[in-house]
Amino acid sequence: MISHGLTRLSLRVRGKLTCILTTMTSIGTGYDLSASTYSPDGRIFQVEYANKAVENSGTAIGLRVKDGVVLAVEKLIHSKLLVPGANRRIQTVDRHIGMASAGLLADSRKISQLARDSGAQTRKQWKEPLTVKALSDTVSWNAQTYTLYSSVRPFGVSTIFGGVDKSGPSLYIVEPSGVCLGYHGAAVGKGRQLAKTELEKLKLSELSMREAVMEAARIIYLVHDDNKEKEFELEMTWVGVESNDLHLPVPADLLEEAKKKAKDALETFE
Amino acid sequence: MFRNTYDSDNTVFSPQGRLHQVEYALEAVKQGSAAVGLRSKTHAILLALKRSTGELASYQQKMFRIDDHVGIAIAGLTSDARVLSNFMRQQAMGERMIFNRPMPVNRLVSSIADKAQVNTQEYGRRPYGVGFLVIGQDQTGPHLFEFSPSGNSYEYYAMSIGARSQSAKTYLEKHYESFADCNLEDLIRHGLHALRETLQQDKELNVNNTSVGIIGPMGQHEKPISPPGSFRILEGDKVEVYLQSMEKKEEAPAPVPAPASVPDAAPAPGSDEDVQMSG
Amino acid sequence: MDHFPTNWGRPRNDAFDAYATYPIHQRPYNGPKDTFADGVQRTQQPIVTGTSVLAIKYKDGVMMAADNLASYGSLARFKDVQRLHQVGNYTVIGAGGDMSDFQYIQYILEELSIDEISAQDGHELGPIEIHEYMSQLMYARRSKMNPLWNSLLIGGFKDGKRFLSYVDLLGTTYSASTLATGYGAFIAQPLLRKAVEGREDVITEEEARKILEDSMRVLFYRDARSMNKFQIATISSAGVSISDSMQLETAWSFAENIRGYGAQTQ
Amino acid sequence: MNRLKTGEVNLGTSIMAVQFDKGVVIGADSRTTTGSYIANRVTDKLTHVHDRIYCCRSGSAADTQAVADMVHSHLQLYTQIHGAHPPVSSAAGIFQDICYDNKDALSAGIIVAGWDKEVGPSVYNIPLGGGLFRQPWAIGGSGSTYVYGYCDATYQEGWGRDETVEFVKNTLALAMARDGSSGGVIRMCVITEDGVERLFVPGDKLPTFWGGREVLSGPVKKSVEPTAMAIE
Amino acid sequence: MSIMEYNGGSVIAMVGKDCVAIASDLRLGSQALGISSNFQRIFPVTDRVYVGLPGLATDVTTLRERFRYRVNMYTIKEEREIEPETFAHLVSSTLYQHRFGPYFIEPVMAGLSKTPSGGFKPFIAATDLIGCLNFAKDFVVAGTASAKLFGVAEGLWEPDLEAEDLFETISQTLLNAVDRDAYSGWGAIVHVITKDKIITRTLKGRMD
Amino acid sequence: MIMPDMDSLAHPQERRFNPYTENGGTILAIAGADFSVIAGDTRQSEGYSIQTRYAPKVFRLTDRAVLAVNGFAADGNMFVKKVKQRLEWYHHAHAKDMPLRAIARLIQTMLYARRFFPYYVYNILGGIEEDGTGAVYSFDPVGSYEREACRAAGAAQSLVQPFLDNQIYFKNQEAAQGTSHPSHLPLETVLSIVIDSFTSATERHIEVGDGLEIFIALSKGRTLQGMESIRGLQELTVTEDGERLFVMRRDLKKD
Repeated sequence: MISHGLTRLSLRVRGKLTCILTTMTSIGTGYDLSASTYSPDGRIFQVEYANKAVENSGTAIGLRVKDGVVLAVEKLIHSKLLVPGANRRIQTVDRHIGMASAGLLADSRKISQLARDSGAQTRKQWKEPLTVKALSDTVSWNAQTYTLYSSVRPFGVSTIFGGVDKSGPSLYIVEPSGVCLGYHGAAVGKGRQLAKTELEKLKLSELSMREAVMEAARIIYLVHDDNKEKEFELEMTWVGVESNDLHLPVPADLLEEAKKKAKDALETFE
Repeated sequence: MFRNTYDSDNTVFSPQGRLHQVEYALEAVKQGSAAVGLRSKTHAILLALKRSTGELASYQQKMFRIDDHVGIAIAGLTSDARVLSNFMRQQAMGERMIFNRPMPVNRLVSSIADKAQVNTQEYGRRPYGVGFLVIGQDQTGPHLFEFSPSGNSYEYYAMSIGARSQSAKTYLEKHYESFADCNLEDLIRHGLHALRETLQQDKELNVNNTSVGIIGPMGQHEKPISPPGSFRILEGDKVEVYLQSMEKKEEAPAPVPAPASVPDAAPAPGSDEDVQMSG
Repeated sequence: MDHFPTNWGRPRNDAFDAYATYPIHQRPYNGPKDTFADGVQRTQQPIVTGTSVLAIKYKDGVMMAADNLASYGSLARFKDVQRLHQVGNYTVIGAGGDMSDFQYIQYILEELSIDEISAQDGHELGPIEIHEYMSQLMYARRSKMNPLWNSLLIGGFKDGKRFLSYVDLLGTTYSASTLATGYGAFIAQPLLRKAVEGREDVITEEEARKILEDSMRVLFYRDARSMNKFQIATISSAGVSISDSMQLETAWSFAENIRGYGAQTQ
Repeated sequence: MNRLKTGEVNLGTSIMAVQFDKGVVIGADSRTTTGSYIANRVTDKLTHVHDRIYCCRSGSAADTQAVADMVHSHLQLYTQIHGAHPPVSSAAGIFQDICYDNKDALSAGIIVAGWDKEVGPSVYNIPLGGGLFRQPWAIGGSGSTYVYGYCDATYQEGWGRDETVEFVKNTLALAMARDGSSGGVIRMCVITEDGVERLFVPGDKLPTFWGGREVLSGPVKKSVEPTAMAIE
Repeated sequence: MSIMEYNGGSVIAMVGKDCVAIASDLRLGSQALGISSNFQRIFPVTDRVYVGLPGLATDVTTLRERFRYRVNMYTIKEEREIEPETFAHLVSSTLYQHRFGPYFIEPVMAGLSKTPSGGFKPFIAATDLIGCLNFAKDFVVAGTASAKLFGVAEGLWEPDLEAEDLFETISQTLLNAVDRDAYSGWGAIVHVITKDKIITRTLKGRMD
Repeated sequence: MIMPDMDSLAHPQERRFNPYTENGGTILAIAGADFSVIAGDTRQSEGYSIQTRYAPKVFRLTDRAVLAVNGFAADGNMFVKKVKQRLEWYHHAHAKDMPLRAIARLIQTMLYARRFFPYYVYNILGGIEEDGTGAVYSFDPVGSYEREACRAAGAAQSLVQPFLDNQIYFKNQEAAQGTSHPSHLPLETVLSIVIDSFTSATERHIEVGDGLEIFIALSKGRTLQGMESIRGLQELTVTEDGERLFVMRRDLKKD
């Protein structure tokens, strides 16, 4: 079992991903057509390709702070006909746990289904709410199973699970490979590199949830690439003392305030 | 034999992280004739273009009633649509049986989206080859959703799917801000204008090739139905009055951009405006 | 249809019906067998039980009352059991009958609520939906001859509308402006009807509380399985609130000079 | 209510669990009967299901042993999955699940008690039928019906370990004295964060109360003043 | 099976304007088997009082004789004809004497009672098998078709019917009711009692 | 005085679970030449307890079919729900309402499917046939059915049915010389017979009363013919060009 993840661990993983990007030379050799096939140098390309699907998607971040967790996503708007506020990308797993994901949205719905089932199973078997750690473990087990067989493909999503349980605020990422690590600050999707750099600057364990909301908004606005990207919508939820330990959308007024501050910050940044 | 190495199977990611089989399924949707959906504060409507295979053939069915409060318009493989619409009917009736309420529209759409997702991930299946526009009314008002074979569903103010739907979308994007306060007649007129954009140059909308689906209070040209405001499909003569209300096209339509017939091996991600695979 | 003939249950003895000429339903059953199947009786009986629940409609919504006792036969075994249970933001369920079945019902409803919350789409289960769900559940279980041994009152307020209904172990349902389960149906219901019928839109919260308290007092006097410790739930536009346990003043002093059977002179 | 199958061994029993500030005290008599024959006079009815969680069993010996074994297995699994000790509430919940789901087949009345990190000491009662009730003190088994009044009159919140042990011992002795299906010795466990301490009271060292010198058996020494007849 | 259904049969009495009517079917059965289509269970008590005795046939005979005896004794002692009210109490007390081993009969009485002014007032009454009296102002019914008789009578009867109309009403009520009763039927007899005369008519009924 | 159920409350005891109960009430339907009337009272009771004064027993299925159910209320409600869902599927498949005689056969099939654990309900189906005639179908709990001109069922069946025999079928009545009894009665007469039947049943049966709901199905093109302003009448259909359906609500005695 993987212990509580640390930012340092995540850095190592990031380093590995960068390496993949630069050495994707086995394309077309036939070793990359199935999750059940290793390449001669011991890699499973289908999993790495699944990560590509994640990287094409809008950024999602999670902040584990002293009294709660804040999740935020950069929801790219592919059409102005979309109804704002609908089509949510952050989902609720249980009263006290939320998830934000980057990658194939349809796959993430299936992940959320798995997660909710896991919650129901925990309540039935142990008569207690599930912990974020146990949830992430279960989901990672499932995700890993989808990397074993040629009859399925890996999930094309990386998912951030955040919530408050008996061990306090808790934040995990489950990747397409099934890797599952705990974080203080998590980022997946297109802008994760920059987001991580920004997250690392913060003293997360000292922030309040309200402060975290401001920071999360700032980071999402920062990583969004205005030039290359379509419009986006900031979607944000939290769970912790501010929300009575329920996973809820950040109140509209606070969200607006955060957006405004983020935009202001962006101007000073540039 | 195949366009590239990664497109023969739905369980294979391409090196770019794309699922070609799913994208081809989206092409199947574009093979179908167009459907348009839009909504106001009070109504949600669908309009669809029916094709006929010849003089002697009847026109295809483009719309299905799911429940009193939900209807769909389809583009793509009709047989897939029948399977999915039947599933939707079961869901809707189950909800009425167990909770005595009309099923929330978003959940109904999600239920088929989740079903479609499975077909994009497991070997031995193919993704569904049909897209839906779903209109419905529930406790939270009228809604319009798009369902696509990728397993995604989105809520829109207005949307179009099927052949040459891009032209309709262009129209809708131009006018959608005014839809919210439209009465039913104006909403239908906008819908017809949008649908007209998808026609080939020598074709026109007429009572035979146009279907209109409505949810919301009775319009001024309608007769009362029971229960009031439930989903109804207007076809044939009943469409005439709305066709009459259409305004002449202002200008000769700009040559319709040739529909992106088939994607080349690796189009730039996101070039396909129809369906986003990722959020 | 089971398409695997191996699952159809072949006789253990190959000599018997070697050519499968017997109709399937007449062949001997060779599948796994529950040794104690004969001992399993699906038609159990209530063991730890709660008594009446009362509810009325009033001006602002619905009010419900139940005492805190769970009896074990005539033994007053558990004396701080809550028999009013909130479901979602608009509904309260009150239960009489078997308490273990009621706990199971609470568990089922909790799962249902979490499913509903997870959808996060602005749709919430109100009393009408929960009533329908409960009636389907209770009816399904009675149809399996394995009932949930309860009488339930479901009270709620949503979208400006009051709702009050009854569901029991047979799946029987009904709705009225005053309802009572168990003993209350005989003793309290007439009092409630007299106080409430035709005045549903006039009765204030204080008045409603008094009507229920008076009825609970009578039940305490006359129901041997009741207790003078109870809770009241109010469901109105302000939401659900379930009171702390409370006790009622009761009158006994009038009995001091009553002399009953016997030849005593004082 | 006779729910036993013919020939079944019965734990016609007195069992008890009481929580105090630092832990719980559980106790039981030691008599096992088949009909009126005492099949075992030194039974241990306090059953370990986890390091800090015990249960007291009443009802069918076979049923309750099987249930306790299943719960034990579940709790080991919990420890493996979560890398932490299970809360008492989970243990009680598993007992309830089994008792409730099989209520038609089982005759088991079980008290679960123990200590956990989240809530400290707790006592749960799972009577016939499979309901689950948390209580500060719980009694069970056939002997319990004779001592409800004693417990109601005696129990007070805020006791320490020694007072609680004394309470359990006295209650069980009283129950055993009046219930023919209970008797033998008193076994007790004190479960706290630090561990489980076993206590034992032999059958000849039980606390004694009014011994029951029957008025009719000896000569009446003093004439009793006639008192007013009780009014019905 | 109830002992009341052993022989079958039903009786009804109705009040009209200055008249009363009493009617019964004519079937005597042995459970489902029909025995007779001419079984009389209505008997005159005086010139203006009739009694119908639906129930167990053997008790019909016995009770009829008992009532005849007691009415005769009354007449001799009192030197006057028994009034219907008095007769009703006679019936009641006779039956209650056998409270714990009753006759299986539910008598129905109809008659005209004398008023102080010398006129006549319609009177009907019925009792259960242990003599609980029921005085009604409209109609009384008894026997195996009683539920049906109640239903039809409740629909057809109206106040102040003249003798002929009363005859039609009671006949329709009885015939339609016994047609839905397996234990009653096979023809009917109707007596309409007016101050001047008694009209007795025997009606044909379905024979199935 | 013995309180109901006092014995069983005194101590838990072994008793077999009985999955049925009876909830009282009565239903009735009469067919005319070009209309059909289906009625039921609204009291629901168990033993001597009135559970509610308003629990409908008569349900609209389509614009020309109305189903009345009586017996065990939980079974009745479930049965109606299932029939309605079957009709919904028919509508999906055929884009029209199921004809009355087909509904009748459907109900038979559904009832008989539960031959060995029956729905304990008596059904009466009323409405308009495809040929425009009024029709009544009556069912027993396990699906035996026939088309009739009139039928009563439920607690007060034995009170009402012989009355209907007399008033609808003219049983034991002879027509005047040279005339014959009409085979169908006018709507106005039928309605007054229905109301009389229920007031009579209310008078003499404790399980009948509180409220009366009368559904009136009219054949295509037929009007109420002067009965439009009758008290308590309400139209359920929204157009006048098809079959029309009305409901009429009346009070019955509540004692």
